[in-house]
Amino acid sequence: MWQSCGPETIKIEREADIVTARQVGRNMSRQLGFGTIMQSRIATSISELARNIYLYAGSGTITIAPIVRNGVLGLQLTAIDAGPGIPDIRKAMEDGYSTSGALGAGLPGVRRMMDEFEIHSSPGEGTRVVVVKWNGPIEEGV
Amino acid sequence: MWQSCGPETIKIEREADIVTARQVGRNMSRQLGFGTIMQSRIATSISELARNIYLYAGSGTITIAPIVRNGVLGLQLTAIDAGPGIPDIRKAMEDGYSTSGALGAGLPGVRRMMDEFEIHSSPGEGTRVVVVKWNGPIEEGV
Amino acid sequence: MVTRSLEEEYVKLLRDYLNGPGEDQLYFAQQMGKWLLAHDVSPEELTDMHGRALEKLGEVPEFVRASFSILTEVMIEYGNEHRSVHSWRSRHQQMEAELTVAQAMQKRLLPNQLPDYPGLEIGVVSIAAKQISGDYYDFICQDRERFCLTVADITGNGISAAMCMSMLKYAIDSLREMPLGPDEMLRHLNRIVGRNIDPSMFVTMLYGSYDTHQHCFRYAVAGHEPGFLYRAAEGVFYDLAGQGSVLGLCPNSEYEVQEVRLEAGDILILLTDGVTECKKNRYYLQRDELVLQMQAELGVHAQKMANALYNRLLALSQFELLDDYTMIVLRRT
Amino acid sequence: MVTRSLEEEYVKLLRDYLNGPGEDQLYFAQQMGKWLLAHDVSPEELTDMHGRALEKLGEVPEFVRASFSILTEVMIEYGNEHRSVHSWRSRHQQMEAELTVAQAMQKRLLPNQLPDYPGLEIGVVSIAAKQISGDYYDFICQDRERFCLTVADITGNGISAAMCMSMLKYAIDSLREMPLGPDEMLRHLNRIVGRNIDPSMFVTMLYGSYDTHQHCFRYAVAGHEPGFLYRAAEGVFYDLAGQGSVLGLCPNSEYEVQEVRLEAGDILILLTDGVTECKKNRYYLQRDELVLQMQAELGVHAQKMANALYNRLLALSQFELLDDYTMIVLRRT
Ligand SMILES: [Mn+2]
Ligand SMILES: [Mn+2]
Ligand SMILES: [Mn+2]
Ligand SMILES: [Mn+2]
Repeated sequence: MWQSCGPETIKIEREADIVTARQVGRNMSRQLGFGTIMQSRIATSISELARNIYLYAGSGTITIAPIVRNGVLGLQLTAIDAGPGIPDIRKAMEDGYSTSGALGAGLPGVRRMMDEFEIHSSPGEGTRVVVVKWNGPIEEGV
Repeated sequence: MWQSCGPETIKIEREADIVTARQVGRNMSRQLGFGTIMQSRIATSISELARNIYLYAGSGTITIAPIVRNGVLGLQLTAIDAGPGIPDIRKAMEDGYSTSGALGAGLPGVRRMMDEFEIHSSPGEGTRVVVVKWNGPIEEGV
Repeated sequence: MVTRSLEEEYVKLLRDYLNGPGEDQLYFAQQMGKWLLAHDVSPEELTDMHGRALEKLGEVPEFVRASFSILTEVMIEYGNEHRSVHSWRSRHQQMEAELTVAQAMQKRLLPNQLPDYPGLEIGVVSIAAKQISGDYYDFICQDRERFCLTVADITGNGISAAMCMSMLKYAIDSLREMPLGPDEMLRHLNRIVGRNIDPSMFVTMLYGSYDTHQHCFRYAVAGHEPGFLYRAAEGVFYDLAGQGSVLGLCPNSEYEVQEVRLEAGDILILLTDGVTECKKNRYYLQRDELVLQMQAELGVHAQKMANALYNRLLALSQFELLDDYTMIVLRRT
Repeated sequence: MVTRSLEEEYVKLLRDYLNGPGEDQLYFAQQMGKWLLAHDVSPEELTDMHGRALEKLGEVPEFVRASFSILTEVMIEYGNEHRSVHSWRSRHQQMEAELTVAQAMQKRLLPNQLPDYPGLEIGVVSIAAKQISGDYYDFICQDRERFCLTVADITGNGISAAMCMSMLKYAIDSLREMPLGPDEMLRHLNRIVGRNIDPSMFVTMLYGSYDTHQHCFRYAVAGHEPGFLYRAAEGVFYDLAGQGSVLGLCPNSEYEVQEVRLEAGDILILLTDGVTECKKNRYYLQRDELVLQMQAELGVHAQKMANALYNRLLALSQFELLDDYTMIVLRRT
């Protein structure tokens, strides 16, 4: 079943694109067998990543893709923009900082909802965030 | 209306007494005009105070009383026991401590739900906690 | 995570409540809330479980069912807050652990025993307002007859005060073998403090040397709260003389040597401003009120007097210490 | 607090969703969750509001209505956790503020400029792994031709290491006017450290004096990570000789004076173990690997070399500093 769903990339330029990205993420996570709560958490993570692009970089992309590693199935989100970048990533990942609503807001929440979290960002070079949520071993016949 | 409800004292010796105290508190707070959420918070506060008596002092009393100060109506809870007392009150009121389930557990939560909080306790002399939740000015005709 | 048995228990709780609503089920519900939290069930999982539980209890209208999608979505944000509590708590615990080590280290800066000379009683009470104290005191034996005494108060918050205190301790410690008078010692420390700490911080200090043979106390003061001298013959408390610039303010401050001689029954009381800054009903205690308190505790051993005064002042300020508190009592017997 | 307009907005959101469920309402719901949290609406208030909202949307069966009493009761405990976040956050912020002051104070312990002598380049990189560093270094000018150099690493956590560091600074500072050799200085500091800090803590140190006329470096080592000497003529890195007990371990430790003479192009590299403990794919960097890194950065100014090495090692350890990092490069031109 999951073979039928390949990676999708959504351009984020308007707020409506955030909704589109959420919808794609929710559908794909449902197809991959994630429960309703996880579907919502994935949609929320997409929101956070996409809003950071929309609000602080102006434009960028979110790529949502099924992923398999060591026989385990998961969903991978990749957010890329060429915006101003995050000057202090260590700080952006702290809770106090994120509540201020600055660039990077919500990232600590995303990290906690997902299983893997990777961020690359430097001033002037944009930001790239890759997160993965695992769902469990690939079932037979899938 | 509130004049018809006077203070009530419930002896806490068995777990069932905790339920009785909650019921009295919920009824009285309803009569005093507290909303459903506050009724539940008051019941929860009574639980915490009563459970501390039941678990650590063995027996004691909870007194639930309407109270008026400066024309404002409220509910007062007084928990008294002759148990071992709390050796370090400052510590008992810290959040980390309360999660350990020791004597004094839940007290920080009670303090935050209520408007006033007073505690007197010393080893060997028992514990006395007085909390007040205000509801607002006395309405005419009440 | 929500397990199947937990879900069954929740359905049973709801069913019991529906069959005959009572406070006991509500009590159980509250206890269950604690249990769920302890088992790290997030609020969105709880709402989701509630929605599923309803299906087992009756015919759920479509609009109610659909509404739970919205409630869950809103709750995800509450879940994020819930998940953040863990990190707050663990960071806080780590910090507490660090402070505990620092506290132990600070204890080692203070003398572990008081000098013992015939004809002189010494009492000390030194209490930190928070974990780390900014008050410092020390006794250093010079020879068979004399010991040095330091009382100091460092401005500013705990950690930087503690750093400054350890500097002072080492600086005094490394000069102990040189025969410096109290004024020279303060001049020396003033330069070191000025060179090494932030201009916004400073240190007040009384440094002195007590000759237990002559019962003569020679000291110098750097902007420190004046102590008291009790003359037993007159039954009167006097302010201890001595002024001088706080340490770390000007590089060339000079200090003056003061001298007092204790007769039998006389008492020297040295302190930090935390003693006089005990709040009494929102007002700071005046020095003459403090004298009244001291007068009520005369005629006992120096340590007993120090303890009794601490208890009196703590009660006056309703068991709240706003500043670090240090009092040293020297009593010639 | 839940306001009337908020409640109306919530009802509208539910109604929109019921009329045509779409991702846009779910997105709005998530945003609303953030907004509710920011306005301090507790989770029990949210559930209660949800229950009330349902009444406006259709005929709510009695069992659904009653079930909300249970859900609210469970949620009160989640509300307590929600309310506790504030106090965690504010305590944490207070602590952060203290640490910021301590950090600034610690910066003042380090030299604000490097010595400048003809024929010698000096480069320093010193980075704390967390807010407060346990690495210490200092340069003190002795006269026109010579300066003293200290590199030290204090074991243990930030705050107590900072306290110990300020002791060392003051102790060295108060002894600067005495003409002590490196071995005597370490012997002296060893006694002071032993007397004043916890037995579980200790300090490793290299203390030396550099003669910029002879280009001769005389130093002594107290259990400190060995530095490197690069001989330009041979193109080879040697370990710097020198052993000795860490400070604070035994009261009577003796230290040996070592001496090296730098020829043109020779480089002295002094460091703390944070440099060698950079992790490369979970393995600590070996000293010979470090030499390879250093060899790749020869032939530039000492400060440039220090910077380049820091960047190389940081990248190797995936931008994670596990320990405080200090490297001092002395290069005879
Ligand atoms: Mn102070
Ligand atoms: Mn003070
Ligand atoms: Mn260290
Ligand atoms: Mn180290």
